[in-house]
Amino acid sequence: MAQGVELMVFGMGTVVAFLALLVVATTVMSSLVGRYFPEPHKPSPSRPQPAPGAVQDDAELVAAISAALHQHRRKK
Amino acid sequence: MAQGVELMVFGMGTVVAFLALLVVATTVMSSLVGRYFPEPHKPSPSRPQPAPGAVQDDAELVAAISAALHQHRRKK
Amino acid sequence: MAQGVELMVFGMGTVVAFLALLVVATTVMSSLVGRYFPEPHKPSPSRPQPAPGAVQDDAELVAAISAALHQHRRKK
Amino acid sequence: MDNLLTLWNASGLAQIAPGQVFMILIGLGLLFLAIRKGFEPLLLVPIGFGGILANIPGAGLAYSAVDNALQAADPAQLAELARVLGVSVESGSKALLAAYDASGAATHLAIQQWAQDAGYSNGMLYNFYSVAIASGVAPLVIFMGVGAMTDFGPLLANPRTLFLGAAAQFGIFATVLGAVGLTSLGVMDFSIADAAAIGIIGGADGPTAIYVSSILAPDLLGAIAVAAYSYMALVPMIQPPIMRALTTEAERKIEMVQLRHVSRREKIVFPLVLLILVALLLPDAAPLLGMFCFGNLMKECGVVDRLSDTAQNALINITTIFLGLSVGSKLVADKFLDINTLGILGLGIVAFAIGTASGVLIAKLMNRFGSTPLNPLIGSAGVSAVPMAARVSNKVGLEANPHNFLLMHAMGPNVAGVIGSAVAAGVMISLVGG
Amino acid sequence: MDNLLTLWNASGLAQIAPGQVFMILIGLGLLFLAIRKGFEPLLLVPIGFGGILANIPGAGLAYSAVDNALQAADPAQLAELARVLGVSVESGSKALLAAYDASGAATHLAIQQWAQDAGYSNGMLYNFYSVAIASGVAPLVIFMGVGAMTDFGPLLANPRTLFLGAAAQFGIFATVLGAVGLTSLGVMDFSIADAAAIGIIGGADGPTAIYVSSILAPDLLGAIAVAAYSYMALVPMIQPPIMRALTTEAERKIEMVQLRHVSRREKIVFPLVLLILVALLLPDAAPLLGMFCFGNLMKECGVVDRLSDTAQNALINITTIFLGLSVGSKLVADKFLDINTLGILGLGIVAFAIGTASGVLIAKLMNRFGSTPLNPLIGSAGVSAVPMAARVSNKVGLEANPHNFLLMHAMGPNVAGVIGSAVAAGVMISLVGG
Amino acid sequence: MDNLLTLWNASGLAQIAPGQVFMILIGLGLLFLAIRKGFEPLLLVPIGFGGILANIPGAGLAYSAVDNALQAADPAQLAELARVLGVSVESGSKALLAAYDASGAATHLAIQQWAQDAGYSNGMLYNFYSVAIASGVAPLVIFMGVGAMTDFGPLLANPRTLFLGAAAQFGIFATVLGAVGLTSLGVMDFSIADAAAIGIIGGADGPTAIYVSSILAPDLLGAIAVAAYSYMALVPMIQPPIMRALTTEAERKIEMVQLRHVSRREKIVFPLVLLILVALLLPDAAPLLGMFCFGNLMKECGVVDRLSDTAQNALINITTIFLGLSVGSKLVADKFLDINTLGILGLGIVAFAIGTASGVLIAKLMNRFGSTPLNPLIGSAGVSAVPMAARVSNKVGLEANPHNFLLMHAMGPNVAGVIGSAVAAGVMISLVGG
Ligand code: NA
Ligand code: NA
Ligand code: NA
Repeated sequence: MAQGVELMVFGMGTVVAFLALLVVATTVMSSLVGRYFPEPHKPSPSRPQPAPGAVQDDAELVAAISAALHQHRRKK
Repeated sequence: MAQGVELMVFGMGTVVAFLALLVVATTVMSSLVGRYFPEPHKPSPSRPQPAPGAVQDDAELVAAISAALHQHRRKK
Repeated sequence: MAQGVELMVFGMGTVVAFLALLVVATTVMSSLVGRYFPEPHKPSPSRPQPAPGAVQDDAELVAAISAALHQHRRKK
Repeated sequence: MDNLLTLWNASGLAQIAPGQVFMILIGLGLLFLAIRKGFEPLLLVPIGFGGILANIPGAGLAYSAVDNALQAADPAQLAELARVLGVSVESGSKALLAAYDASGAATHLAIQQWAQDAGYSNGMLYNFYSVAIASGVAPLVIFMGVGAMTDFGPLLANPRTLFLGAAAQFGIFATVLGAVGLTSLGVMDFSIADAAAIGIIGGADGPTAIYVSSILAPDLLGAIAVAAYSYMALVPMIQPPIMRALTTEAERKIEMVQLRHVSRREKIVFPLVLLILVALLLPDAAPLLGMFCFGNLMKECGVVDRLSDTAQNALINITTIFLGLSVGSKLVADKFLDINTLGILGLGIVAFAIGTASGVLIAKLMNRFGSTPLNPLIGSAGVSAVPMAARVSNKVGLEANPHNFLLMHAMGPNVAGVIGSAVAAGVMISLVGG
Repeated sequence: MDNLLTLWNASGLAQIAPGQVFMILIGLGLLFLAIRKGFEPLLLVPIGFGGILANIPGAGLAYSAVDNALQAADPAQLAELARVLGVSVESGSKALLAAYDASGAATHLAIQQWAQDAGYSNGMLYNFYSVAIASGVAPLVIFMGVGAMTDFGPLLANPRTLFLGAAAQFGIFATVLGAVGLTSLGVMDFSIADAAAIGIIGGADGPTAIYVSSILAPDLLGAIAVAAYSYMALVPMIQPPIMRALTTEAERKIEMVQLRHVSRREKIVFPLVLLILVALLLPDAAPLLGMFCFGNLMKECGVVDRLSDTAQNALINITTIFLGLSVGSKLVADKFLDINTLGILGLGIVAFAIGTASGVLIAKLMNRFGSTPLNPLIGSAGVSAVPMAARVSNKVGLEANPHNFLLMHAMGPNVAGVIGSAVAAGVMISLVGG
Repeated sequence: MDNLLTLWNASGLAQIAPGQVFMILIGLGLLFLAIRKGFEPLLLVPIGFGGILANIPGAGLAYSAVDNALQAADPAQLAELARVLGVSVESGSKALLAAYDASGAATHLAIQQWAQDAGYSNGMLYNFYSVAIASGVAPLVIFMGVGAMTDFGPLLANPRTLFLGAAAQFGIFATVLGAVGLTSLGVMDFSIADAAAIGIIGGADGPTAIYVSSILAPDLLGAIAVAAYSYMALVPMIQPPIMRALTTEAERKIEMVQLRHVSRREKIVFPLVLLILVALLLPDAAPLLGMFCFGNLMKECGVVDRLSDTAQNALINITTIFLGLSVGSKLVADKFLDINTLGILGLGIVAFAIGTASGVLIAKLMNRFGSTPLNPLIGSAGVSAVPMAARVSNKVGLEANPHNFLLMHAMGPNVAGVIGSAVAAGVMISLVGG
């Protein structure tokens, strides 16, 4: 029984402490990102322009497109 | 050789007996379902309306749709 | 050190010899295929007509189409 | 004639036990709930089907080679086994099994070799369980996939809601206490590790519950997983009465300020912040939360979409199939049909109720002392059960105020609850499993 | 200079044996049939390629570490090995291998450790085989995917066609008898377990054949799988002459009444009915038919479409790749090139022919004594080989009566044949494997 | 209070070592390069994340049960271990570990059993590494997928470009010499096997590098993989200066004749020709090139598109996730932070530079003595790094002549480079690994 109470006290304590720390860390992170690394301009939600000079893997792109076309043709 | 004959007799017997039982079971099942649980009305072939009050997993639906849109966008 | 030199000599030698053989084999193969098994006529890039009498797996085709339709319907 | 006898003796009818019939009916019941009522079908269809397979008499699909050997061995073989284990053969096969379980890895290996030499082999579901669950990999892969499907945007817009995700975990620890209490009263018989694993049902998170019980209480895994997924499906029935009882009409009407826009960069950095905190404070939660953060980073970083897509689809689906069948293997009659299973089912629903209540109460407190209005109904979403619990908050809110859409506000505590129960899992493993 | 010698000795040219050249040509032949003639390419491309890889001289891709050690070991190592096995080293490496195979699991482990310490490791294809086939998992996963692609509608509309699926399995048992007979005549040398595994070729169902031979006759697995898939591809050539010979023009013209509509609920309940029957009567068929029913239930229940889609696509494709390469590993020359292989190929085609004939004859009988007209041409579809055999029925029917479309009617016996051969497999394992 | 101490002792803060902090920063740096700079994100995101996970203090995710036991064991346990290993316990845990590594398979098993009985288990990343890399399977599956994405058309149209793929492998062997030289000068401490594995970085092919180091130098695998992928991402920065320095403006302006049409049949036969040559000459390259040819054949034959699609998508993606995390497990501080790592990073970039230069120089030579014009800029593509290096050739060519599109011409040497480095890998394994 004592073990159960201990587990509850320490367990719940750790959960609350951890998430409280996460609140702090998240808040700090958000304000740092907002201040020093603001988004340049509205990016499209899930397909950001690659950073200038960034490498893009054309072969895979080509493979992906051809697979898509292929599948599309099959689906017809 | 005797072993082979035995295997044939018992094996083939079991196969026939099993499938005969399945014929009976299937026929009974179909008539029970047809009598006591008839289809309420013509359902779309593979996307039945969920039973009233049924739980539907929106998050996955949203994930599926967004993945589909995403892929669609990539395919363009 | 001697081991390194040896590895370089034999390794590089094998690579060059192997690829040189591959040049020969490829050239021979291409000319044989071009002479004896020329392409009958321009096939579509990735969906060749099956050879006459060839077996085609309809069940999978049907499965693929129904899966595609299904997915399409889901995506809507 | 011998062959006919062989076939008859090998048939299920000749070997069936009442417990197996009962468990097959339970399996059919789970399938009915999943298919007809829509109870978490992605898990309960494989679990229910696996449960039926596990109880096919004579097939031994859920048993190891050693189990199968013990059940079928002739006296000479059993005597040999008893000699290796150093017990008397008269003590019966239960005692032999207990001696086997208590023996070390070397003895285990020797007896596995003996069973193999005697022609016995592992059942199909036992193999699935070993690969998918005993190794720990399936829950982790599912957690990665869930991470790749999770949007931390609402949480980042309002980080205070993390407290609600913490509060709702009180159900976990209250249940541990309950299980220990029932044991000290002599009603049930749970070790402290069992109690910890049962408590996690209150976390309302299937893979976390399976992961923890695979480590702390493998024998109870079937009941715990079934309870966890069943109650997650029942959230729309369990939560609303509690939510209404603990809030006033005025509180349920509170409208919340619209969430701010969260930038992509914040979303990319958040899983790394969480990972670093885990690394510094609670390494025992690192496997679960690490894979979760990895999945989320793959989704948010935008440069590995092929991997993220696979983690959310092919990989999580494959894993779900085998995870479900493996959980089903634990529904085998002689392990599942036990008074403890009833205790687990009872304690599980208590855990859910307490978690819901704690979330709502802390939300009320935060509303009273915070500067911005907070509708206490979103507190119940802290139990996780993503996204059902958030949708329940929304629905109950709409009843009170038809223009009040709480869904996005409730997603914050909802995903916080996932983190919260993974943290609780780490604490349990650290304190109890060591 | 030493290095040049090392390279030369390690090269294939220095080590190649005529059998390996021959088997590489067989592999190329299988690829030709698969790619150019369209013979079951999904299996025969990986099998053919795996067969070539398995016969690369000196690479040892299809061998275990112990095999590789035995082939390369120096006299001192062999002497050590012979000592562990308790045989004389003079008896040669064949005898050592036989002693190894006959020894128990503990000796196996010891010798695997010896091979590992001596620097040998398992070949790539041997590992694939161990994981995919020796464990039994790949055929089961494929059966699940096939289940998820199968529509039992035509069977449910006309359950009598199950008898045709039973009748066509006569090919299996006749072939078993044939194999036993050839052995008793001294022409071949098959054990009863070998004979049972060979018979299953007549089931016209690849994964069933592989599953059964992996249990009853692993050494013959390569030849059995190649025969099964080749003859399945040859169904359009093998069946029509037999069908025409056994039916009259009038019988071939019989038009059948249109199939009734089958409700979704029947389709959901059917796999469960089948599963329960298997559980009660033939537990040894439970792994195969259990996974088959599970796949079918996932498809029909309509609430786990993501799992069903994955079972029909990513999962079955991944499994097919590794299954095919693993079967190819059994095409290694020193095991495949054997008079028994010719026997298997010959018996396999006999099995197909007898199965076809039995199906047609029983269909004639059912037509004569039944109340509704039944075209005997659909009897041949009972061998399975889904959906090829059903299409052959349709084609032969159209020749006799251009307005007679038998395809849907033939799908009933066709899927019944899958169930029938899985049942036969269970009987074999129960009677012979125990 | 005891619990508080347990929690604190279990926390990362109480156990963290400076090396772990440093490696976590390295992991974050890799993630930054992958996400923000687009450096090979498909590999570097999982590797970087895995590197962070591996260095979580106290979690032991990258360690085996034996490692974890050694780090945590009490004196009595260590004494028992030392007894089994036959060394003195006073010699310290480093010496115990060395004795363990040097012992045979039987001792390994005994000590694993000891660790298991003492309650220790393998870390998550250690398990991933064992399954994905130590077994060799992940690089092979990725090679199959790459084969299924590769178009040999440009190579078949101009087979001479294979010589460029050979020439660029000079970087590999020069680097081996460099590594051996640094060791003989006492600057570094690499065995000949280590040197061979490091050289493969110059092959500019990730899975080949991982495959070779998993066989020849598992301890260096982390550094080699990170170097290989980082430099592959840096190709657009490393190559152009070298290409410009070694060619004249006139050479860079050379226009090449358009490539002939290559028939589908040639493309189908080519992987088989390559496979046969490998079989006859270099069996040690058979696993890598065999799987590569298999993937390519599946793509080109046109009859197994479902398998080819899966090999290019679900299968390669799943494998990439676990390969990346597994490589990350080798970034654990006490193995990665070593002077040798710096040597590997330095030698790797030298290998790239020499490979690029050799390719360009041989291309100049071929242009001078051949009959058709050949722009030397395509020589640099022979290092592989598909398709980045070919695109670099194209870009540098366009600078000199805006109407000169070299991309397709450079794809020939580019894919030849993949073959070339796989051949080099086979030679290394054959000469050094035996
Ligand atoms: Na939770
Ligand atoms: Na069949
Ligand atoms: Na290369």
